[in-house]
Amino acid sequence: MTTKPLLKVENLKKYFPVKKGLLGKTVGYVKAVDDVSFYVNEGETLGIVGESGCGKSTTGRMLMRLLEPTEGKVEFDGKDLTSLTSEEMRKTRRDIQMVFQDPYASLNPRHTIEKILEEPLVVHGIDNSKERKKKVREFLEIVGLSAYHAKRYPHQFSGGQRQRIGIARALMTNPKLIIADEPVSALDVSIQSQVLNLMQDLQKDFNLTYIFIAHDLGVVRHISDRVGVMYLGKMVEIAESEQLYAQPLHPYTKALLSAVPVPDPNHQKEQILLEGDIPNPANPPSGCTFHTRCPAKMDICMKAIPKLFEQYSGHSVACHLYSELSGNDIKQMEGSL
Amino acid sequence: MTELAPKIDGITKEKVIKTSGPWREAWNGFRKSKVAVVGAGIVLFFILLAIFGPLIAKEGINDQVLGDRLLPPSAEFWLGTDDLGRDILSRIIHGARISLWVGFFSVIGSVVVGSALGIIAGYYGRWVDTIISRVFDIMLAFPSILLAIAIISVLGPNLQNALIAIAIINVPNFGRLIRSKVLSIKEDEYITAAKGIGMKDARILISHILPNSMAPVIVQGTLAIATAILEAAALGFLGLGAQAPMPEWGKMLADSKNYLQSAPWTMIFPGMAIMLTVLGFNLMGDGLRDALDPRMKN
Amino acid sequence: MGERKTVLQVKDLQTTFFTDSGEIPAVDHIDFHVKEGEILGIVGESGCGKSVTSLSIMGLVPKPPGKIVGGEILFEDKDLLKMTERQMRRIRGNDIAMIFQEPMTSLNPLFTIGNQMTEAILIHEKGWSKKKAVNRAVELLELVGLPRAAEMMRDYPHQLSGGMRQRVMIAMALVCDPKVLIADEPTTALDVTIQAQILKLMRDLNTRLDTAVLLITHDLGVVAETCERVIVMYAGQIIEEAPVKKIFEDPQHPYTKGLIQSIPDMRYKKERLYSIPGNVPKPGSIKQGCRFAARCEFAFDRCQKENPALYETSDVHDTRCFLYDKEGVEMNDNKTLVKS
Amino acid sequence: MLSYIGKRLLQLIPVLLGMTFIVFMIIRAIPGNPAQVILGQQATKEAVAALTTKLGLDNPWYIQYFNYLGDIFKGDLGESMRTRAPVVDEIWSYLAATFELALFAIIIAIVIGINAGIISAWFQNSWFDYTAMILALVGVSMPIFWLGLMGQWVFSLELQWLPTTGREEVRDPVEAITNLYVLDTIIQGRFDQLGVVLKHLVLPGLALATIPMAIIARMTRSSMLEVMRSDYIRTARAKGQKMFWVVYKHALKNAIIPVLTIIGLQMGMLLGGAILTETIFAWPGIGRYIYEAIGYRDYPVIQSSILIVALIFVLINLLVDLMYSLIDPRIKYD
Amino acid sequence: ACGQADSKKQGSKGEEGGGKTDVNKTLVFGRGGDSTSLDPSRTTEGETYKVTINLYETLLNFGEKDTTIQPGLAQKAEPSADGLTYTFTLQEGVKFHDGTDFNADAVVKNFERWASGDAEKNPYYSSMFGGFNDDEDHVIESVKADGDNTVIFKLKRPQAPFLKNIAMPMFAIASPTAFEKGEDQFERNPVGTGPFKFVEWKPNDSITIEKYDDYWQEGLPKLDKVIFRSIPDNSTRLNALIKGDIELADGINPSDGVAIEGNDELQLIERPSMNVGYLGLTVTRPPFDKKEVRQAMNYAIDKKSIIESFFEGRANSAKNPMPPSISGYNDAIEEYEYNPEKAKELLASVGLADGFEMELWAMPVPRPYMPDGRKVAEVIQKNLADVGITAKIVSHEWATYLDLASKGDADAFMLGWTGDNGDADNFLYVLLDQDNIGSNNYTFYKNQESHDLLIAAQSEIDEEKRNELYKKAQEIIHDDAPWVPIAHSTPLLGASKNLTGFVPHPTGSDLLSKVEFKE
Ligand SMILES: Nc1ncnc2c1ncn2[C@@H]1O[C@H](COP(=O)(O)OP(=O)(O)OP(=O)(O)O)[C@@H](O)[C@H]1O
Ligand SMILES: Nc1ncnc2c1ncn2[C@@H]1O[C@H](COP(=O)(O)OP(=O)(O)OP(=O)(O)O)[C@@H](O)[C@H]1O
Ligand SMILES: [Mg+2]
Ligand SMILES: [Mg+2]
Repeated sequence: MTTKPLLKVENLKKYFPVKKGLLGKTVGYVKAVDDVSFYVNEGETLGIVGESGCGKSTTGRMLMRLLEPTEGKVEFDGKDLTSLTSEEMRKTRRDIQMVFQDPYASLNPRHTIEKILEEPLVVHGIDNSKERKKKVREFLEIVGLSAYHAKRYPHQFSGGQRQRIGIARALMTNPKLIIADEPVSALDVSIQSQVLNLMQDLQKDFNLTYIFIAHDLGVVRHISDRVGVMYLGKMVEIAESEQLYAQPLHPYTKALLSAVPVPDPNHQKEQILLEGDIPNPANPPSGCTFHTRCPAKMDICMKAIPKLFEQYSGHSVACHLYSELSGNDIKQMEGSL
Repeated sequence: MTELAPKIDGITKEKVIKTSGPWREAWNGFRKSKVAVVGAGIVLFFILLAIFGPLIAKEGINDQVLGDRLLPPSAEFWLGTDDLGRDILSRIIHGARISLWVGFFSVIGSVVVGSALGIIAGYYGRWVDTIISRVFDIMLAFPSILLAIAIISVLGPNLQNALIAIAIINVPNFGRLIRSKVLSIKEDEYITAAKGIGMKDARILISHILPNSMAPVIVQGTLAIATAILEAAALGFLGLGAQAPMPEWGKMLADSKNYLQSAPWTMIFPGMAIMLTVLGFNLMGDGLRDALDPRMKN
Repeated sequence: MGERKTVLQVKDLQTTFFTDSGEIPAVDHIDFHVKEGEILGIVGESGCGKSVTSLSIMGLVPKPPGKIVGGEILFEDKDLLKMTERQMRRIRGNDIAMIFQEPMTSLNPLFTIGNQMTEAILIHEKGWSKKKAVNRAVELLELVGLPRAAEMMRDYPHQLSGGMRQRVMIAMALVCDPKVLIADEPTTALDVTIQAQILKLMRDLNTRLDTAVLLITHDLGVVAETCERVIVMYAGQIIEEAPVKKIFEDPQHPYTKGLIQSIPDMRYKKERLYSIPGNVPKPGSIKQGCRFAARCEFAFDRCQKENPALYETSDVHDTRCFLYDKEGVEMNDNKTLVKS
Repeated sequence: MLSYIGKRLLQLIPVLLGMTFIVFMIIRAIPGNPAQVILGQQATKEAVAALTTKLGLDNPWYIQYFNYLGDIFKGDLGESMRTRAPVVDEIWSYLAATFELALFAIIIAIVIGINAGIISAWFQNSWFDYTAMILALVGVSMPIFWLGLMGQWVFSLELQWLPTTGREEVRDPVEAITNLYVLDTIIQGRFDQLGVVLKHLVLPGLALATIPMAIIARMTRSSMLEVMRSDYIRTARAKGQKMFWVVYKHALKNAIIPVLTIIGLQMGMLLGGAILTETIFAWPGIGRYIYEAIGYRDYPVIQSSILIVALIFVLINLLVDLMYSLIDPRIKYD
Repeated sequence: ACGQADSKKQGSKGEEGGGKTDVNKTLVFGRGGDSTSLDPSRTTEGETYKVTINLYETLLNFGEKDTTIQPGLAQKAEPSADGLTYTFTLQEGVKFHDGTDFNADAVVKNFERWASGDAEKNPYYSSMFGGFNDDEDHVIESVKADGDNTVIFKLKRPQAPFLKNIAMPMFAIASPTAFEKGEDQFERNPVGTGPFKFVEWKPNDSITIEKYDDYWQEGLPKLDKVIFRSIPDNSTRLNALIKGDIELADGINPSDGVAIEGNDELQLIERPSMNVGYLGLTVTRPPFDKKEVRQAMNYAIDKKSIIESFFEGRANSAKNPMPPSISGYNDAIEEYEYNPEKAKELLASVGLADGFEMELWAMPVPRPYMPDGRKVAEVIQKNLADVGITAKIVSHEWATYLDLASKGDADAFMLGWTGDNGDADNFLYVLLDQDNIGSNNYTFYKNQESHDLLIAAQSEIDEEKRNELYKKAQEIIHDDAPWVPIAHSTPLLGASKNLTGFVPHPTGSDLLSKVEFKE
């Protein structure tokens, strides 16, 4: 595995205007993504977790400029994507592909699988018709379907099969980066594991880089090399996955991990129950957005927005508990949480 | 790489289902609905009547035998004769052609124009949308029959102009329908997916948005044919549609309303013909809606 | 645990949907029981008939196309299936209450929380004054841990978050101290941190009120943390039943085994996940043999031809698999088996 | 809320302006000189020429248009070229007549249509459902002028139950106060007359009600079916609520919104489009008034009345939109 | 089956009155349209006069059933020998409905009002009297009062139909106090001297008038109240009559005549004909520029079956442009008979043996002279086809129809005319003289000879000589055949059986003062 960053995101923001009144004046913003920075190395998988509405999908879409970022920079393979013209961006999409959460909604119900899979090739002018058809069949086999499936329509497949088609479509143009937005959330457990295995196999075979968005912490852990945790539009913690799960720093991460039900009746855990609900992103709390639910809230949390900074090598966190403290202090504090 | 497939699962073993597209499914659904089949049957009957009827019907539907005026239904004249001594049955048969013609073509006109405007408005949005939508609003705020009357007054009363007027007044209905459909499809994930693979707008429009917005248009179109036939009849009744001696049903009603007392059959049968045809299209439209509307499926 | 009374017993229940594309036996000869104060979990993948089972108990199967074609549902020894709609109404919400998967859509958006709560109370408490009902409603909302309950009575559902709505649903279900509470995937639509809150609430209520809970879920983690006993369903049938520890320590049915193994565990990293091949079948799509045979790595000839019965492998453990058919004869089913 | 209404009213301005322009252009494109029409067949050339000048019809169209617009902004709807009566004076009685009829029709349509729709949805696939829906389909398939004539034939002539035409017993006329005769007779306590007025409303009212009734019934049914499948209905039933209340309380309130839209549109339609019914039943309404004005090329009447009808149409639809927010707390206009 | 006689509002009255002893004193008269105005001088439209003739009176009246001149508000009118001065002696003791006196002064004020008007205000005045005050062609030089009861008219030149004009209902004398209050309010609050006075007008619905108690003619009117109802559709109006909702209906379809005759409760009333329905041939449009073609059209059309079918026989076949009831009618003229062979011959003689194609314009609206234009057009179309002419039926909306036809856009068009004052001039000159091309001469027919005759007739006061001139003109017109005269119809009315004293007037404006209901 190389360590060269394939994708670098700096201070990415997306504010959706909230319009009101007589002339549709903008009276505020939903800060769906607020100042997020991270990078993805070539060949690795970056997992992004967080509860619903925290801005995971918005981040994913901005990377491909399916949504225009309000601010920030996305550097892919040395190119600044945010400065490309829309035509140049369109061409670049050959190298970045996406897999969606709802495999059914993301397939045009009136097109055959063949047409759906062929489309990326046609759009980018790759191969002639005959070769394209051949390639479609080849990729169907690769994702575990059969060539004879080519003539069928999406509704004739099961959820897992549809997701395979979605994955095959993303692979068609031989991309470098695949952004998978909750690709297994809609699937049953037994099917979920099939798709996860497939994705891992493909990563090896095609030397793919993944950004894997999910809310299931188990899944993320399983597939990711590094994991970022988002809360209300912000990245609150990011680290190597082993590190993050073994030693979470941010109180939110800790609570999140403790909330996940473990399929083992003998497993004993101390549960940190968070109180209350996720605040409305249109009206986020001041300072640290987590302070309303944080069990370790301090005065400063209500005033200052904590910066994401590297606590250990490769382990960054945005929390006032850590900014001025050393690694040892943290160990001590753990008990109090 | 090739050995991946067997490694994953045994899906390949599964039996081959007969390929069937969404249209075919819709057709199957349609066939299953009794109502729709009855409707389609009625429509088909009138279509056949329009095509072959004139071959069967008595010749010379315009031949006046003033001696045979206003005869009640009899063995010779099954549905009686009108005030010019013409066989009502034959005229109704010939009239099917006119009503269907007006119905089909006015709707095709509205669909083509309405869809074009609706798609442009829905896809490009902004000021184009504002202008087109406002024009639709204006047209919809008119009492439509009055608008049709005004248009015919400008163009002159005849069948063709009635057809044009009906087509015009129905444009905003289709325009709005398509616009809203486009707006919702635009947000569908497969459109995002298409953008994600780098597809151009024009292609997205043609290959994704257009076909997917057609189902409601077909349903609405079928129902609009029904309405158009009624509108044509109303215009014919006002003397603003088909002209003599065309056996247009609405005109036949207008011609015979003076005889409601003395010869009710002149009024009853053309009215029934209109009702049946329109009913046929309505039934069929209903059936199509059920067959094409995904919400009706599980 | 001591001897507890069985409050609800389902015997040989069959619920079938008669659709245009054929009959779907969504619930296919199901037997189980729930005891007083117990939390019974039903797990299974999507479409296996969990919801239909619960709706059958409530008498709310949408008909047409659905119909309960056979079996008995005994509540305190009375067969619910023989009751009139009128009698059934008295049971619903009173003795057996239910909460649903989607807290977002399960409350009527056009009525206030207060209105819906008091309605639920007044349906069963005929003589009560409006005021008394309101007080009771506030009390219940407080019971499920909702702050500022009195004000919330005036709120509409859309003004509440998902977690709060689910609490309201639970409060509404508790209106008449039901003997059985059916919770159909009550947390699936919620975030993990909220799910943890709700599950804790359910456990607390169960201990405090001694209500039997039928918890339906597809998340084995939830089962492990919440239930005492588990039923695993597959394609309309129960394929395994055991106390929760047994299921995780000693899963017997190949499907249950596979399922447990295919879950990525948060505690450690598995190199590669186990995966059950193939797809979840729709009920009714497999006419012959074991429903799981096509995906089963242990399947043998007999599995293709006969549908196994539920074999009792221990006092508390049943499995629908020929691997546990020790004598080669079926034990629970009355049908005679064809020799293999 | 108020600002929403303000916004909607502001949005009306371009629509109504566009409307005036379109009406203006269309009617001027209709061949035929109003002066000639007004003076009639017997008039001399000179008289026609003089009248043309008098009416300002020899000005360029844009001057005429701006004059017209100017008048409208001054609140002057002009006067009829034919009767010389100011349109404002005349139009009220026509509007009231039509409004009364339309309201009567829509009330029948709502009461019968909604209930038929509800019962059909409740007992889906029952014989009631089938009968009601077939009837509804037949209802929308009938030319209403035909239905009206048939109704007149059967109920007035053959059975002698109902009067043939008009709004009142002319021998004992209603003293018009509001011009809504039902209201007027009640105000005056003339309940004998009220009965007569209602009798006059029945036939044209039913003829007009048929189509909206059918449409409302169908809409209610499909909307109800959708609502009945929803989770909160299941919740209501799970509480042990009686089916009647589940349907009429929980389901109806949710199902009514799309039906309201339809009612608004139909009401608008009835206000302007009932020309044939008004003619057949000699109802002195606005549809016939405009239709006749088109015949006479009575420009000011056509322009102003269509403008007013359109205004009412959009206002009704605004009202419907506002009613949504009364019914549905999730809809907030601000 | 009709209402109870009770003119005062009290108690309840359904439409099925008990009416044992009371005789109905209220007449409901159903008609096709509403009046445009209740000031007869401001309009040219018949529906207005139907009402105003009962509200106002003219100086002279037409006869009960014809257009002979009878005394009215003037006991007599004496012309001078040169026909330039007329002296009118007025009735005494007449009062307007507002209580003011009718006298010479009032007459003068009325004429002043009209003469100082303009084409918009008083359209008919200028057509009948040649213009307004300042116009050169204005016939009336002055109108002066001579004492209370005498009015003297001075003319610029003799006008033969002068007295007939004076008798037209549009020149009815109104109360000066009323119209001086303002023209616009007067139109809706008419005040005359007539047998009835105005009560209420509900636009497009009904106009109610009631008995004027101080009416100067003893014993009249007999009814207490008359209500004119507009019921636009002919068949519904008949329905209303049959149902008893109205007691008198005009505009009865000829086809319904039999039904009324067969109904025990109803009577059918025929209005004497003073009209002509015709097919005009635009002489400027080939091939109708050829006399032979026009004559051939006359031979080709089977008037008899048209009349039988669409007038139900209630019309006379027309051979002249004016009805026989009008003096000056030339009965000697020999009608073109129905003779398709002859028509073909004539066509062949001008090289049209194979026929030709033409547009046949059909009237879109029913008129008294042509109850169903489109139907008649269909028959004509068929007749023409029999002689090889292919006619396409064209219809326009009425206003457009008149407009386009007057511009000469039609090959052949159906039209008709109802006389205003029963004078030959009102037919021949108005409809077929070159002076009226562009207005009522829609055929663009032009013949110097007939023009000279018609102009001469206008100022000829001697009735005999005048009639001679008109008879000659009719001969010329017959030969030139710019029209196919079709019929002089007798418009039909229906009434309940017990209605008496109703005498339909050929002009279409019926005085109702003698109408009453028998027990
Ligand atoms: N087009 C939009 N306009 C306004 N707000 C939006 C829009 N799209 C997303 N948002 C808001 O931005 C926030 C982040 O949304 P996003 O879809 O990125 O969340 P997510 O983390 O993907 O959630 P989920 O797990 O539910 O998919 C949400 O509060 C959402 O309401
Ligand atoms: N209204 C219906 N019409 C037809 N078939 C139905 C209907 N409702 C349920 N079914 C069928 O019954 C089967 C069982 O459905 P059920 O809702 O009980 O599944 P479930 O186990 O609750 O799944 P999920 O986890 O998705 O909620 C499904 O396969 C479905 O095909
Ligand atoms: Mg998302
Ligand atoms: Mg379920």
